[in-house]
Amino acid sequence: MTPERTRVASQPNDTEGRAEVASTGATAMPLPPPAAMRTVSVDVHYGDFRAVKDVSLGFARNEITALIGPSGCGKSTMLRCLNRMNDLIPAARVRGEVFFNDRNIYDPGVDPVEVRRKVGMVFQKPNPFSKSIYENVAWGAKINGFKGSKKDMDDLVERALTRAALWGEVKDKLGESGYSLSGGQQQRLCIARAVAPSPEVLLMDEPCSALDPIATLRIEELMLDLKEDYTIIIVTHNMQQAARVSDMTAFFNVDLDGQGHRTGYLVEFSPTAQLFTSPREKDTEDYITGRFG
Amino acid sequence: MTPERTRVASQPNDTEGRAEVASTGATAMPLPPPAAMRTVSVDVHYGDFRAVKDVSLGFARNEITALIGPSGCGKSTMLRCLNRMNDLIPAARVRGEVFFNDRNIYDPGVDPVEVRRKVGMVFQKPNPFSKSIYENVAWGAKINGFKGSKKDMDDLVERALTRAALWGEVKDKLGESGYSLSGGQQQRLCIARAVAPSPEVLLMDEPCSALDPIATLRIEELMLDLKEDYTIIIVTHNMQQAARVSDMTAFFNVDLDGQGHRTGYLVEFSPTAQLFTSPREKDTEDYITGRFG
Amino acid sequence: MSDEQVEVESASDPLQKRARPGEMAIRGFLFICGAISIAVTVGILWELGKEALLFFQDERVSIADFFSGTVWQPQAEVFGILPLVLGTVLISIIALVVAVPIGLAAAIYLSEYATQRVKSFFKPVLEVLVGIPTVVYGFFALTFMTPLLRSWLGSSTVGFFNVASAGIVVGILIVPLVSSLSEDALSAVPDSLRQAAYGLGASKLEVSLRIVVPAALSGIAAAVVVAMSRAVGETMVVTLASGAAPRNFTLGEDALFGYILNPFEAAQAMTGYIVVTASGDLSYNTIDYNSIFAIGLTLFFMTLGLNSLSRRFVKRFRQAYE
Amino acid sequence: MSLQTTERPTEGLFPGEQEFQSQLRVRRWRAFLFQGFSLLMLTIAVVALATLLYTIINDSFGLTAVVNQQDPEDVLAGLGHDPATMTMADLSYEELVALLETTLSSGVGRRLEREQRFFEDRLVFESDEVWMEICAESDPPPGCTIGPRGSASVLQLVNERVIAPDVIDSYDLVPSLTNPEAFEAEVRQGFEIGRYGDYEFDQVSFEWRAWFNPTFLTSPSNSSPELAGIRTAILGSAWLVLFTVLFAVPVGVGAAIYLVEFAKPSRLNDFIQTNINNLAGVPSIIYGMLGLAVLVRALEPITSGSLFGVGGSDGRTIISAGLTLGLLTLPVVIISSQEALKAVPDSLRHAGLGLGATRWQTVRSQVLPVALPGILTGTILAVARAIGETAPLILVGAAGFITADPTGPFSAFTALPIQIFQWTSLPQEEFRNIAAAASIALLVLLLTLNSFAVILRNRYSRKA
Amino acid sequence: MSHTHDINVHFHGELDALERKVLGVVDRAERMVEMAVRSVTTGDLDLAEEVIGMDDEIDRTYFEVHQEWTNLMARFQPLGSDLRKMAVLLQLNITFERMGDQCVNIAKTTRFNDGLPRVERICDQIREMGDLVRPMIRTAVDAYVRSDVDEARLLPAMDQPVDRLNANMYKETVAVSDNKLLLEWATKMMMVSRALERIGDQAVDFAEHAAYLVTGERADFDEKGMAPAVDGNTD
Amino acid sequence: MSHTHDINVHFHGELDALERKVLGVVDRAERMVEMAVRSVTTGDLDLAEEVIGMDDEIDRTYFEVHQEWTNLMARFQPLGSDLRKMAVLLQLNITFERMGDQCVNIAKTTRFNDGLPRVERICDQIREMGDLVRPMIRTAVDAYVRSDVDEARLLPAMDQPVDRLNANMYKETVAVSDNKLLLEWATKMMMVSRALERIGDQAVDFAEHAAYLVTGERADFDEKGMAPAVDGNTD
Repeated sequence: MTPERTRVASQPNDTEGRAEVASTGATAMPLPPPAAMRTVSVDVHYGDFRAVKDVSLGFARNEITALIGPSGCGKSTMLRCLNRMNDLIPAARVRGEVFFNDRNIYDPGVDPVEVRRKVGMVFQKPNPFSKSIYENVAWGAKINGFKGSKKDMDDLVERALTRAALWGEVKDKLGESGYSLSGGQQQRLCIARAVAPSPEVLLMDEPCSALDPIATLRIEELMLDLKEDYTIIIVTHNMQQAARVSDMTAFFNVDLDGQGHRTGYLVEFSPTAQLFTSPREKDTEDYITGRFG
Repeated sequence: MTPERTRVASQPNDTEGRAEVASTGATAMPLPPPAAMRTVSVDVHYGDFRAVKDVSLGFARNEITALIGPSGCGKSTMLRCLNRMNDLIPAARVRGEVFFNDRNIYDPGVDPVEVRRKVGMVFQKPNPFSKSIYENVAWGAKINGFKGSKKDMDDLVERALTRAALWGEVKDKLGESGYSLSGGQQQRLCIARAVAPSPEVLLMDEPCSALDPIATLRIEELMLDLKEDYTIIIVTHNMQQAARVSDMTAFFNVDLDGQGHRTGYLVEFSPTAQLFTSPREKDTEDYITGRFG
Repeated sequence: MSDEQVEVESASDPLQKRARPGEMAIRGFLFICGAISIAVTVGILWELGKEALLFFQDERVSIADFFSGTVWQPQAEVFGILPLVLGTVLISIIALVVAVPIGLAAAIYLSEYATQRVKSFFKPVLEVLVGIPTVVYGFFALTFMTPLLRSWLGSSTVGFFNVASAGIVVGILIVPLVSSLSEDALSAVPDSLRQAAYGLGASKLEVSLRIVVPAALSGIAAAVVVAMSRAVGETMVVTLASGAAPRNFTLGEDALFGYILNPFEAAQAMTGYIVVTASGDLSYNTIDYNSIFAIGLTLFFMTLGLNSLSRRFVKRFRQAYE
Repeated sequence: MSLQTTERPTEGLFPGEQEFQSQLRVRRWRAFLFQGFSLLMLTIAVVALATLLYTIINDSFGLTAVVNQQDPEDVLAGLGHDPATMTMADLSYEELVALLETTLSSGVGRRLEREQRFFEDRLVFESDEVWMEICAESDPPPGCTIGPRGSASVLQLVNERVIAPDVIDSYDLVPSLTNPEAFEAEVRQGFEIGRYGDYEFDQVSFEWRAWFNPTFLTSPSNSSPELAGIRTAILGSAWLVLFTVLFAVPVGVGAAIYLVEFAKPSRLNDFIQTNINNLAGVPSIIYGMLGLAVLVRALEPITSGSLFGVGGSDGRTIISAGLTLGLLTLPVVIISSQEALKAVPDSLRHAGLGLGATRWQTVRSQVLPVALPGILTGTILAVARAIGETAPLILVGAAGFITADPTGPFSAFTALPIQIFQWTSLPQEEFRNIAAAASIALLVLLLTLNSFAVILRNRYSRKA
Repeated sequence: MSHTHDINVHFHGELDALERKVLGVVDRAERMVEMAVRSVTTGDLDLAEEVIGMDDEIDRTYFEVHQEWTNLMARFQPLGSDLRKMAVLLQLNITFERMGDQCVNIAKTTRFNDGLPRVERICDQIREMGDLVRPMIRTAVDAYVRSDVDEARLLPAMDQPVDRLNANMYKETVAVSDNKLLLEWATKMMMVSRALERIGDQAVDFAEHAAYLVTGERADFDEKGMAPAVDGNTD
Repeated sequence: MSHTHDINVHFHGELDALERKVLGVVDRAERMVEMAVRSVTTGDLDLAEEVIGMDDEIDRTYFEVHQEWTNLMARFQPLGSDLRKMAVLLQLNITFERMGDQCVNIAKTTRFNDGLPRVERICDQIREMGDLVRPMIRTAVDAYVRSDVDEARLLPAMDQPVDRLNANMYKETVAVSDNKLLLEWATKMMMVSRALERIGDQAVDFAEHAAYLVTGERADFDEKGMAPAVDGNTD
């Protein structure tokens, strides 16, 4: 795997020139930062039907990668492959390889619990634990065998909350329930919680879809801050959001077969500005300009 | 009440020049179409606290008026005042006047049932009845004393579904449950249902917030079609949506008092293009440019 | 030293699978807890089946006569279960006639009309009704309902032990069941449907009866069936109020409405027979002892059928809204 | 009246304004009627409850027609006191014991003394030699070791044995208050037709009696309704609940956790789930039969305690009955715990697992604390239901009349509902009264438990 | 999903209307070029006033377009090719407004030259420039409307004779310097030539934008190979 | 909520960076004006080449700005004053790129005039124009940066002497027509004068945009009242 490959969104089924364009793009660009995660020909099946087909993507370290596309295109499914949250859905099976620091996380020897420790996740709706704000942040570290003193834990909690731009708002009420916060604050608490056990990658599944525009902007700003330390992969159905925050954008589309099953596939994986101003693929262009259906 | 007044968003509490600007705007503009509905100094109280204060707005016939603002600003509450849906919340009280064709719908002699027939509503989440598609559309007409034949009802259903740009997609499965449709189709079914009893005004409460971008665009296009026949008032927390579809936009803001109670008030009521390019009020400017908090 | 080794190892493959013995042990314990329920069912089927088999193996009993016989006289060694079934069914039907309209209307009132304050008064009352032990209802049937019926309709028409009194009281007993399950079903109908209907200009009645009730219909049906199953299995009221004599009859000879279906005469129900038989001095391995298991098995399958039916309704209801 | 409206394309198909208004009036009237109907139905349900409580309370208090063996006034007068200024309770301890000494046969007297002595320093009925002898036996009666009776106990004995009231008829609470004369007339009429046997009307005194009273709660059962109490039954019920809870709660909650948190959809797990749903609908009497066949009969060596060298002769013991109720409660506990666990949003589990927690860590730290109030509520309600169960206890052989308090898991037992059932099925009117009084005791107990559960649930649902 | 529906009908309708409005200005500008050249070469003062009057309308349209552009941008926030088209439309709007201004300059020259003698050779040359420039505008608009890169690539070549004629004007002017009046007229006509050359350049610019719209990447015709034949054409 | 936080920090950061980039071009353009005028008035060929070289950089920046503008537009979809600022930035980008081109034209004139005789009076006049024009650019930029409408309104008045000097160039040119070489030089210098006058106009344009940015409404200085003193300045 050369570094160039990490930016290549190749679709073996469709070789008319997409791979060519992609690799041209890669050589024209400066060398990308090393990929923190990458997927190689990932398929996801739900029961008998294929929900996502043949996705190869590279997620560069300290960049934000956005996955966008119409509903049913498998972008969320894809995201959940990256920390084996799909294991929780009994019918879901993942084929292909997902590398985290060059280790395939679907190897039989790999413990999904450990994967999730390294690859944190923030969910669609803010979901704080029904504990105090402090406990919310501390718990992740505790179960991961945090060995420091009470003072160390206090520091860790403060650091995580500061990182999530929430410390100032909650430092005087760490003992209150996480639910006492507003929606946007709750989501930032969830980010602090995800950050506390020091993951390397943060997955975010439509983290702002339950928030109002002001809280949304605040989370977006936070993501841009966080990418200094983390590799962030975000799913959003808000194109504008992807445009605003991400460095790279992957556009997924969906095929309907005769039985009404939807199969998502990767259409284009480009630097965000390029994808939203001059996308390589006609499907992308149609989607972002609303000529679609 | 002169026609000019319908465009005036005056706030008696704040007379430094807003009313002046508004009336200047009104005289500079061509005479607006007659208002289908207007509110005069409407206050809404929930229990002891005031949720919305002193809103005077005019909704011009065959135009789309959007109500926008941060969450808690009372835009939805305001919308529900317009067909007395607030009556269903026991603690809510409405003061001031709401005129529908120059009749105050809060007059003691007016039955809310009657108001709601004339002022239809489409809700945030698609909520088809658990009946067939046909029955969904026909039901509203039936309870409102529809007296045509079966053939007339068929025609009415077809007309309403056509009006909601859904006929082509469902004409072969009118007997199927409304739930068999996709989210976007369900919402169009709800629009067809709202349209069937021939209301004059359509209220839409964040009608696209549960839909994906494609379905959203389709509903927006539909609204633009519908305004030929209806006066449409839409609440949205998506500024872009307000910008895309509406002719006039009312921006609401919210004040917090010491006890954490929120009171919404009208900041600016302007033609949409003006509000989003050169708003009169600094608050509006701050909100639309994300300088807010 | 060893710590260091572990660290080196984990550094080389931080994602390596770890053994978690505590987790496995807990998992095993929890599974056993779940499996106990199977043991209970197996126990019920095995014991009831075994004793019932002994009963049917007795030369004095024939299966065909058991299920078709209209006379139950253990003393005379005549075992036809129909008189007991008749008692059970009569009581259950009367109970449903009482409980369904009251329970359903109460549920509609609570779910659609009642303000929060009214609700906070009525709901605990109904819950108290659920909590009252059936033996107290039995006492109530005997000391209030029967005298009331007798004073209204005359003690010549109404026997001291009678089906009607038992049925009505069983009905009262299952009212809260019907109303709370129906109310659950009605409340589960999303508020958005009501809003939609109001938004179209519907009155409260139209919203309730033409939108909410149809939408909750399968949930309501499930409630009714569950209530019926409860009535069938109800024991104490029946034992105390409807008498200890099976209503033996002969089809064609006995008057259908005057006797066979007469609600004002006594009729022992299946559960009543079991209790009465068991509370006497019961010696094991007699035909009496075995007969209660045969009846119990029949009762088990009757309620099982009803419960399965109700679950099917519930499933349909859930599919519509989840 | 109407809202002005503009022309619409569907004009002809909808009623005109006037027609619409008149239709509206009809619709409004119909809605009003239906609302009235449903409120009426709800009221009927409440009235039913009220009537039930009324019946019970009505039967628990009221006037009684009493015939005393000896009139207390005569007794007082016999002792040289003025009955107008004194009651029996004012008599001294010695006077009371003397009364017993004169009235009781020596056999009964000795038995009472062996149960508990009257005086610390002297014996009343027993001779010192015999007393020494019996106290030296390997199994001495309690009177040898425990202290003397108090005045309350002696007063009660005097009441029972000397005055020996016999309630020959009782009257309900409400007519007792509104029309006490009618009761007297009724009793008089009863004498005319010879309903009360040998008694004379002159002997009858009319007294208020609260059947539900402290003595009733603390006395053991008795074949005479005037003297019967429910102490044995209450203790029996308490023992039963103990075993029910010990069995049903850990197993039920464990099973619920397994099914909700760990079980992946498989044939086995689906079967377990269906099975539990079925068990919840099985009539309680079937559980009684299961208990009878398995616990009482098949496992007799264990449940009778003979395996451990204690207890009685057969398997009709507290532990059999307690476990039977446990089995009966199990599906209810499982299902309500499942509901409580399912009510915990999946997002919490995902959050826990997404942080790299194991399943059990997530369940223990995040899910269970949230579900606990719900689980407790469900469990309390299930246990309350078990307390009221009668039929299965009859099947596993609850004894109707025992006066000895239960001493352990292998004792024979009775329980409150059994007691009510027994008394209800007896013909004498006075047993009705004590059945009602016992019902009050049971209802108060259950109401306490239920309201505890309701409070728990309300606090929980307010937080959520 | 073999073919594509336009869900955003209303936006694309408004975008098209705006485009038509901008292109409408170009049509008018082309006519103005013809009229301005005719007025300055024939000394037709009425025609000149007409041209100057037309510019007011073009300016008004320019502001309208700018306003509508801002509104459309605020309301629909286009992406991809729509956004590129919007950017091009804004640039074109400026460019064509300036074309109109150039025509006004030419027409005003007619006014100042009134009463001065004329050199027919120079007039011919100006007319020739006008005839060369107008097809350039037409071609550039065509290339844009039809999104035809090849057509757009024709423009630099078409511009070469215009530049050559403009450079020639110095000589022609100096050639008549003996006659003060003629010289005054010729220096003015030099400005006319310069204005026409500038219009040609703007058409080339326009073509560049058209190419950008199609390929999504800027192709700068001037810099890549086809160097302008004559200097001084980069105003 | 008495004071306002900027939640959209990153967007406004990028918007500011883009603005700085555009304004940076203006600085360079101002220096180019000075250098170009010095080269053409002193005949300093090296300086002229330097100016011509500087334009490549300006052109590159121009394309970069255009690209970044499109990206910013696509990514942040600004509204209100942000959108107005974006529109102004795009127009300014075009305008200042053209200012650079004007300077190149001036510098190229140095090249063509090499070896020709010079009229010092005309050189003085050109220098005076340059000195007048540069503060205009500075003032306009200032008005824009400080969002100062009053300062922007100074511009039309500042432009008047420039226009007057430019109009005067005809007379100066005709005055030297006896000497063919001087005439050739003077006609070229007429183009320089024209270019400087054009730069002044562009500064006025710029000020207009600045006013627009502040008020949200277009104020067309040329049309409203303050009529230009001299004709022919609308190129």
